[in-house]
Amino acid sequence: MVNVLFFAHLKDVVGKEEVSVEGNEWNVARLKEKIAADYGLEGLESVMTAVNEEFADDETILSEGDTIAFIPPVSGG
Amino acid sequence: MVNVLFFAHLKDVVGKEEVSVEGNEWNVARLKEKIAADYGLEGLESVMTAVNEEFADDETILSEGDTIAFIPPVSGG
Amino acid sequence: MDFEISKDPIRIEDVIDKVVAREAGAITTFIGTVRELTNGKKTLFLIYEAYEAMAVKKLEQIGKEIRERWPNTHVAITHRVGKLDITDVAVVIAVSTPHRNDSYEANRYAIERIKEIVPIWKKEHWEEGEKWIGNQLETVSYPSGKPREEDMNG
Amino acid sequence: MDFEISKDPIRIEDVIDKVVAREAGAITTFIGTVRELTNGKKTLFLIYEAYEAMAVKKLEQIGKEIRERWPNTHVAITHRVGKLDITDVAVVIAVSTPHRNDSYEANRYAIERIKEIVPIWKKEHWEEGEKWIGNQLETVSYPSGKPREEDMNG
Repeated sequence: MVNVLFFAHLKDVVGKEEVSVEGNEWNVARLKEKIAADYGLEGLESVMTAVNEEFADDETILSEGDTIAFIPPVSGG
Repeated sequence: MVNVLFFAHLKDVVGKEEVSVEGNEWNVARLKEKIAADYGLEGLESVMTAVNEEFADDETILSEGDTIAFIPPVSGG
Repeated sequence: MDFEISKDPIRIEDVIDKVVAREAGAITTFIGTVRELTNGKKTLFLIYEAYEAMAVKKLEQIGKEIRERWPNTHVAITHRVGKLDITDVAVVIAVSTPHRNDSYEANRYAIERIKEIVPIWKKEHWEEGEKWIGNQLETVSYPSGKPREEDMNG
Repeated sequence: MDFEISKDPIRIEDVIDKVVAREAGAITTFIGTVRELTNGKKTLFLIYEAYEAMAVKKLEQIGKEIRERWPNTHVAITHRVGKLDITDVAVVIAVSTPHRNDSYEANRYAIERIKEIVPIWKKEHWEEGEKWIGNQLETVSYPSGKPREEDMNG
């Protein structure tokens, strides 16, 4: 299992901050497809991803216990 | 009579902050020559001058009661 | 703790104090405040949200990038989260350097980088509604799902 | 009193408070501090002296120049005089603008202008002696006894 975090509008759409899902040995792209389908999230392919608090690309392979965060375009400052 | 103010190294050389001298209807250049001679000030021709708190050039004519300040290169900030 | 996410109002002097140094001749600060009008629309208040653990790491990374580019530099950044009213302080960036030009440049670099790589989001509330605001730099989205290498490493 | 010469230590937040505005999204501050080393020489302390009445007028002029160049800008400047030790604050410039780029640029303009036209001088004290410091911009002296027109009017 891996932990998935949602922020900003993604959190509003999903209605949760965090979910625990299957994903061990998947790549990020596959996880995105699964999450998009499960929660009706659109445009997830253009959202950045962090794995264990570092930016990661779609080919990154996930491991048991990883924390994956979807990072919509940021607007701090 | 006009009032003449000295700052920074000029004040140290002259030993005074302010003097009252003849100068009514003189121009700034003439006042500079006089002050340079009286106090042994060198390089006064390259020092800026303010008349009544505004920068003035060597041709500016002085009037009774004016305040003239010699402004060495500034170093605030 | 030179790089912080704060739920409480930011004390500007506390951030500045972190960068005071005997070799510094210049300190610049950038203070981001909540502006009332954006494109003629009246903001009532903002909500800032952060992915806190990662945001602190990314602020630290920006500090490291700055110290590499501009020698003898000290950097401290605090970003606020939660509800902010008009004129409230959202972020304070303090940079000290021996000479002033570097201080302005390094400070500006910091705010641009925050808007690129630090996972913090704001939701604007107007009288008619609310909306999460996207990347204010209006750069293109990242097709690979990841910022470009130069965005990440400066 | 947005433009001041102060004999007492400057409270940075007091200067910043003067430029807080509902239309401002960005406040930049420049804080000039006394640096220990200049060209390898160790400064013990500085004395700042001002032609106070004229210095305030010239600071006001700089504020006016900035508001003409950068619309919707607020500016406040306080310069310290007297004896200052290492890390003490000599000057605080605060500028608020709707957008951040203007805030950095207007702030930088202010410090450059201070070093050109504001009658304030510093005397450096080292272990071996003391000296009034000339124009740090190292511009040529003004042969006419007056700054060029563009220096005076921005």
